[in-house]
Amino acid sequence: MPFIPHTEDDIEEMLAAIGVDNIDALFDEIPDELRCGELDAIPPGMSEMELSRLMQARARADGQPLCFIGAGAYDHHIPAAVWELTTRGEFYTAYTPYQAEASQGTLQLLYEYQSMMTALTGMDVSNASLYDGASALAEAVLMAVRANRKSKSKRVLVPRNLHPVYRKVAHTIVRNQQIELVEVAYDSGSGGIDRADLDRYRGEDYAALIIPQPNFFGVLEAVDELTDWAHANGMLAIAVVNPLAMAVLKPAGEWGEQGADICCGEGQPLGAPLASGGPYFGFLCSTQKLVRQMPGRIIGKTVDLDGKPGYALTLQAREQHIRRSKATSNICTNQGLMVTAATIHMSLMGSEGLQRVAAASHANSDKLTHALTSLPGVESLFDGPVFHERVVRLPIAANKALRALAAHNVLGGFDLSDDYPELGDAILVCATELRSEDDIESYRSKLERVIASQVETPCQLKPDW
Amino acid sequence: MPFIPHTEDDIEEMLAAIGVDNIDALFDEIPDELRCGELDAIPPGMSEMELSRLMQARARADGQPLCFIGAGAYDHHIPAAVWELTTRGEFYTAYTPYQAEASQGTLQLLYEYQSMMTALTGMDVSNASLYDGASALAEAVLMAVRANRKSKSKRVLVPRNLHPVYRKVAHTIVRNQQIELVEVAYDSGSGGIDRADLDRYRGEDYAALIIPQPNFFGVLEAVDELTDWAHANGMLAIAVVNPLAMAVLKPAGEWGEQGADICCGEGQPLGAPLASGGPYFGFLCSTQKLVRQMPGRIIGKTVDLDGKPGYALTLQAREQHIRRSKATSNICTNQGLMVTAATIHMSLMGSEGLQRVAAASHANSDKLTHALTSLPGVESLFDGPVFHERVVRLPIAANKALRALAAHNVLGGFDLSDDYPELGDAILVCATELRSEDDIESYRSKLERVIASQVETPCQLKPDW
Amino acid sequence: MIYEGSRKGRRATAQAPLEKADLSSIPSAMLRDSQPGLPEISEMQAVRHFTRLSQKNFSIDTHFYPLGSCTMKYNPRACNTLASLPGLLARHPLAPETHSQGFMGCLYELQEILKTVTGMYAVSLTPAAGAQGEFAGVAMIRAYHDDRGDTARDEILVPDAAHGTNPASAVMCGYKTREIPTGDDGDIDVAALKSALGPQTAGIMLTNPSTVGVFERRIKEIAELVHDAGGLLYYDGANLNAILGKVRPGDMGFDVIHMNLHKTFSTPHGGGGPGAGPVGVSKRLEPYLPVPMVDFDGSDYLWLTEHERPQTMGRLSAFAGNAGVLLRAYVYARLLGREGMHRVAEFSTLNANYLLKRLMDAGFDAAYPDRRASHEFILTLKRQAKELGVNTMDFAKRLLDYGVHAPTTYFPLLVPECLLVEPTETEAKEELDNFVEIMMRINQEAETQPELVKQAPHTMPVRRLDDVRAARELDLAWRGD
Amino acid sequence: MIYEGSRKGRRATAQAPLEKADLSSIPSAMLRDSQPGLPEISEMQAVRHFTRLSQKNFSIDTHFYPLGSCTMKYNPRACNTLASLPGLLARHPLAPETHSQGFMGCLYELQEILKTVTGMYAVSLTPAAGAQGEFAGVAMIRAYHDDRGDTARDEILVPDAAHGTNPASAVMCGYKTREIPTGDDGDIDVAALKSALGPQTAGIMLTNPSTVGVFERRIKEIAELVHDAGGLLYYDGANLNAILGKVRPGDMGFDVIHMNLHKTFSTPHGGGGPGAGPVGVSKRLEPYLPVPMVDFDGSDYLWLTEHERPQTMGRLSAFAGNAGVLLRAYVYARLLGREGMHRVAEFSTLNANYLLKRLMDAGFDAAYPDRRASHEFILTLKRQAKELGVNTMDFAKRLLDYGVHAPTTYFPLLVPECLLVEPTETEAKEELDNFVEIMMRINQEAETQPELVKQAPHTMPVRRLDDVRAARELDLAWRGD
Ligand SMILES: Cc1ncc(COP(=O)(O)O)c(C=O)c1O
Ligand SMILES: Cc1ncc(COP(=O)(O)O)c(C=O)c1O
Repeated sequence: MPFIPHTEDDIEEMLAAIGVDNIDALFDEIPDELRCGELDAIPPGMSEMELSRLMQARARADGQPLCFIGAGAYDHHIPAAVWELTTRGEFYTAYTPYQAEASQGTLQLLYEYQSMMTALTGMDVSNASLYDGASALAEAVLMAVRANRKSKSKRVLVPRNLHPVYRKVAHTIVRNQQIELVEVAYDSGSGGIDRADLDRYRGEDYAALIIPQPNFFGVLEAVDELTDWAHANGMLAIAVVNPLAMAVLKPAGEWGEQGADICCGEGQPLGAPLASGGPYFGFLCSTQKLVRQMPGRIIGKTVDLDGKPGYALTLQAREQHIRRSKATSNICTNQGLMVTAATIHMSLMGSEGLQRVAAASHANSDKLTHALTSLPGVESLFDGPVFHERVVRLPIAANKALRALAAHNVLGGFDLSDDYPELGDAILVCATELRSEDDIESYRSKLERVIASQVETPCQLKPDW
Repeated sequence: MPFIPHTEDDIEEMLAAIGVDNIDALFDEIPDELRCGELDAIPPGMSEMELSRLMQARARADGQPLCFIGAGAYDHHIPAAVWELTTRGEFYTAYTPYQAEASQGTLQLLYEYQSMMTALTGMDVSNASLYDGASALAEAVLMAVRANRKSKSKRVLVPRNLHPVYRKVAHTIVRNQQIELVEVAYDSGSGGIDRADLDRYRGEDYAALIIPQPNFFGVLEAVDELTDWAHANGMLAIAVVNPLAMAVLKPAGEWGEQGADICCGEGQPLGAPLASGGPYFGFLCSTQKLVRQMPGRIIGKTVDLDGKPGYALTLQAREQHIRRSKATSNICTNQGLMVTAATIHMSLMGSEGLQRVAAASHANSDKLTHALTSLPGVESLFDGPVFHERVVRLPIAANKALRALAAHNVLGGFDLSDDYPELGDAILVCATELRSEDDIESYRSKLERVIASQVETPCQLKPDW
Repeated sequence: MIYEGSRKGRRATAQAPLEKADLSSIPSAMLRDSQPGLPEISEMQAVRHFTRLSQKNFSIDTHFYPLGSCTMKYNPRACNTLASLPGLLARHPLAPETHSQGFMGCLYELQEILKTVTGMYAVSLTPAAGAQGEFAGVAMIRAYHDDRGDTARDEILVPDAAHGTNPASAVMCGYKTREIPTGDDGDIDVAALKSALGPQTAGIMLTNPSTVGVFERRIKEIAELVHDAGGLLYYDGANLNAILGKVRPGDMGFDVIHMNLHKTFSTPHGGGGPGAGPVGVSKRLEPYLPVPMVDFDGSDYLWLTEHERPQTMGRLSAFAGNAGVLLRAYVYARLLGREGMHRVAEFSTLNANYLLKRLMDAGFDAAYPDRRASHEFILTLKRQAKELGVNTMDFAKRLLDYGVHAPTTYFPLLVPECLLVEPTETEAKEELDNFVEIMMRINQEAETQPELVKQAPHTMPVRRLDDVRAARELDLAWRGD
Repeated sequence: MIYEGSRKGRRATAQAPLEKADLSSIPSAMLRDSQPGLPEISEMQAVRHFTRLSQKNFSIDTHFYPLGSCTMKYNPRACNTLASLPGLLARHPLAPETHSQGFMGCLYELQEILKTVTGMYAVSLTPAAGAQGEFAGVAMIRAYHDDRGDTARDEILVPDAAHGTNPASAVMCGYKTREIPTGDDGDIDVAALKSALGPQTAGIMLTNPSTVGVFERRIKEIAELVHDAGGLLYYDGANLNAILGKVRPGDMGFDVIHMNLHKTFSTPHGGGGPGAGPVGVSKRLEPYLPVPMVDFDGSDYLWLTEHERPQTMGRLSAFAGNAGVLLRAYVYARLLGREGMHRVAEFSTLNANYLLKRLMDAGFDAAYPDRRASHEFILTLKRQAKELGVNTMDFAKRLLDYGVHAPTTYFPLLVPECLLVEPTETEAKEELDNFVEIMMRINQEAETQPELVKQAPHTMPVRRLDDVRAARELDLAWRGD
């Protein structure tokens, strides 16, 4: 019996102690007609050995294509130490630190995480994680609506150049509370938020403006002006940032005159493997003023009976297990282990290391853009400055091009034509620090062939292959 | 500077404290003419990220062929827990437990290892490991020569069906002490030790007889009679066993009337990955009587000042750090981490589990033999009972056949023709519990093709491919 | 504190590119003008720091951890290893289906397994934890009513014993909540339920076995009452461990359920997560399941998204939820197989009932002494609190000194001075016997030297912490010494 | 004890085949008639047991570990990870060269790197640890003399400060050993050496810097003397960390050298091993190197065995030595690169000299106060032992209470009450300063409350252990309660 330690003797003694004849008798309060039979549709148990074989085959089946997709999940180097430490049983198999004295390891680590995230984003306070970047944005919206004392509005301005799935998730999560996400257009030249469109909402009652940095196109927003604009119009400024970008870009806490009020995003670039999209973690930081509106766990430093420093869950009165229907959020289990990894990752990277990773990723994406746009008909779309990701337009159908590249084991980017049909055959490409010059050249040359074989005018074919 | 924590400030303060101007001054006792220049032949440092890429490429280059080679290293399932626990920093980065009070983890584990190995082999005592199976045999020979009070001989009988490399290693290690290894023939019918040849040494002065179980051909020896024969002739009996085989076979401590005196072997089947041949570990067990002649570390249970049980290195007077030139061996660093893995492995397997692994490997090798000998011209060579490995003879040149199979990503076995030219085109094959029916069929069908394409008489070709 | 080892200029050099690439294509006004303020330490310092920190935790791998409602059972190491195969870790979430068949096959089979064990019609794996599953479930209830134009239903019923996430999730879906009392026997007060039901009722959220550790015997009747009132039934799957293979929420009449894979399917709790909270639904709610889901057309696995499922309640995360957690659950489910599922419920129930019996024999008071325990049970220490002045928190802290993680304390709130004890099926009898002995010893200490217990713990890295100060003098991030 | 959790019939079921295959093809007389007597425990019990056990160890990852002569420096985690890539772990040692080019390339490059840093002509990687390297080296010296018919040489010289493995290895090669005294300045007594040399001299085994932590300044002269006498020079590479990139054994005149990759190249010590002890030789010893070795013909890597190298001293293990350790060393060497090699010696020497200076300033006695420390140094506590009755062992045990692993004690034997302290280059200045403070505190304790120190340790899982009883009432294996 896998994972069950009971011997025959144990079972007998235990049943005797309870005073029943067999284990089934322990289920005698369940009405007979409800009892289920065998679970025939479930295959019989396997040994770890058999399952290793199966999972290896599954992993092999998916190959390991060369990846130039970013679009919210980025392939960065993760120091070997990160996951060797993170999966230590004491981290891996503990739970939420309800018993603080027996959980100082997790608690101190979370406090250190909060310290690092606030240092990185320039914000005052951080919670101990939310599910992922998209749901963190939804929580940020709810928080802003609760927190904005100046506004009674349940409307929030969301730029169209924010990650399309983030917009969908936020909508899914906030809509039942009658919160409305109102779309702001982007400038077709720069790719940044369209200031003219934004100005349509000047003076109106909105709870918040969401400001992505970079936005989904990789384009950098004029965050200072946008933040000031929000504040000038009685709105809170919600920053949605790539935390790796924060290593080199102006931190959200320093945007404009007063800084962003809330800063959230996807923590994945800080030590989480791509891993099919999760587990990652959402982070959420804010100004000190808003801390009591924060969702999720928060760890505070305090002292013990002897005055010795220690760490504990704090401000629990915000949370569902105390406040129930009046809680700031329903979140309970969060993404603790990913935060553990991120904390170790940031410690190993340090300020300088994280900046180098950001810079290398940025430089590689620049190289990639140059390589791709050297091909006839491939053009870079926006002229605003970018961070480590960029939109390029192809001279052939984007979906066909990507499919053809995938057949050559290159994942060429994210197809924008579904979400942004107005951009034509545009794709979003990214090359992190892990992509070498050879990788980039491999992509370029394969795309060259793909284009050549799909473009109708044969004169564009290069002769040498 | 990888792995060096010194800041510029640190360096300055430290130099000032020492009273020198620069680090180089610390090397001023080294004669100038000896100082070396740049190490230009060594490539510049790489980041972990770059090196990951390099090592992945190296690993990929070797492929992952389907392996039917045993010959002293066996591909068994290793529970995931084994190496996750073994590589915990506290095990991985500690050293020999010289400070017992700060090393009770390692010490208790080694005591548990000794307990398990003696239980498995039926011997009284075990040391805490030697380098590998072959060098353990050499140490066993040295030990036997020292320990055999009845004999002044420096000669030891070694059967030719013992692993050829074990014989070479033992020879290399013992020869300078004028110890002679005298070869005993094997029976060409059964594959076991040739009793008639052995009887040539009856009544002569030899220090020991080495008895492999199973022998290199996988054939099981008549260990009871051989042990008794050794004792009757004033020799010690040195068992060389596969520890996995001990889970199902009669343990060395029970061989014959008195049991083997020394039992050694390769610990690899107990949780060490194939990993190109190492690190593995040698084990060495003996009767209580011989314990003071043992080489290597031994852990004893004792009590502390409060009478609480604890563990410590013991009988250190045998060892080089105390006894120096009079030590039982020069071994210092042993294979501690592999023993850690083996101890966890045996704990997870338990008696029943280890027996199942042995039985499954044996049954698979039987299936493999049947599959292969179903091919025309392929025959099983010896008629003695075997454990999980077997010699088969091919109708074509063994080295060519194996090369052709390897080209199809099957490692078909160990070519015996170098070491045992008298056997013709014989190979030693093994299928552990990890090889599936499909794997075996894959081997069979590939061998079928290889044979067909190399055998000259076309009539042996099967028509259906 | 990690920052205490930080020194300007120190680095784990091997971990970043050896040179700093050019950033000049970004306008300098957009760049930060200070370093980001992460700790500057060597690789060894980091390893040593976090290794030592880890040793300051209780965990399943080191301690008995009978934390009620949380199902702290053994997390097979293979689940981690096999979900972490290099190919699986490297897969980008937006990789095309052609490069995802292995991964999607695991998800699809997991969906099927979960359907079978819960008796639900369809399953979506995407919620990231139980509470997100609850949100998704209640949102589906809402979508269902809305689609029928039945928009006056604005209330979700929750038992007073319910977990805090239940009312909080209902509120996130725009509902009001109303509490239903628990009867003295631990079952829901059906009379109260009846009087609470009405045209305003959108649904009810239940766990069964409930958070008081007993099986709700009148569940069929309750289901009928709620359905008759036009409401739907939500099943909080936190306690699924108790009934795996014995009785199925679908058969009890539930319309929607979430599972906590980090509980029942033994994915690690990770010091607070990640979890996974798949939702299963009856046929009428099937169109509303959150996307993405995985389908199988007989030869290939396919993603189902908004395109194929226009009525979906939507998406809950940027990609497909906590994929790595789902893979771990899949491995676990395959290791157990169909027989293993039954055994989970059998032995977790055996352990709970045995432990309860032994504790009652030892003089402790069960909250529901006449009921069978499910996989967990409640003790009430109100006698000890009253007579000896030693309360549940004191017992909990003293348990730590004896090397046992405390059971859940003060939840559910309706039982005074309660300890919710869930031993799980993976603990051996000796461990349970040891727990009984420790509890007896603490009880004795409470009688003879109450201060010892009230001052506990004494052997942890810190003594009892000042929670009030933590909340009053907020120190939430290191700001230099 | 693991057996205490053992119960008949308990199992970690997932870990073995689900059924027991037939063994009837083996005659029953050859089968065992009892179970092998391994512990019968659940998977969780095993995980919990060994996790807890691990926590009872000091290690580099948890503690400062200045164990002299052992080079306990940081073991980069990447070395383990990259040497454990699935493809590398799965490779059978007898896989053909066609399926081994990746692996063999690593070994070949490691050979080249080691040649460069040692200045030797050729390197074989196969010895499993330092002592096996010593054996191989001395056996090559013997083979050399034998091949020249110079068979009267039956003596190996070793300094009195030499590590125990040196004389033990010489004896394993059939030599007698003769000790050479160390002078008061820490260098070898060259006069004594001269008078010991003669036609019976096969060679001398030295470390440089020596085990007393100083650089042997007259090494060139010594080399000439030994060579002139017809002997060869063996270099014990245990202290190579001190001179990496600064001075090379080959340039000093050594004929043969072993390296301890688990020291200088930072492969883990693993609680006692495995190590790796490659040997390097001058040109005249090249034919005798142990096999297998790796060669490169410009396009492929090839194994060199007895066939290609008929004069080889032979094989030392069944396959190619501790391959996985070699891979770790290779990764480490590539991470460091050529600049990193220099820095190892520089910073390990800086740390040692700084620590020595600070300890001397604090009043401790250096064994060789007038010498530069190499990467390690010796304190002698004979004053404390005489005046306070608190000896080196007491200091060592008390250090454990302060969270520092003790330095090497009572080695080398010639310095009374000695502590051999090797901080290594990976420790930060703070850690060294902390050590000084602790040593001062212990010294103070020794003066004011000597019993506290003599009874130490007080905070470990056990107090001081009864070694005499351990040796007298031998209990070497569990035999049931
Ligand atoms: C009864 C009950 N319901 C719901 C939840 C919430 O689940 P999660 O923590 O996964 O969000 C929990 C978790 O503790 C629980 O015990
Ligand atoms: C000076 C010296 N020589 C030789 C050795 C032996 O090396 P190993 O333990 O690797 O066999 C050691 C190891 O402790 C040593 O310190």
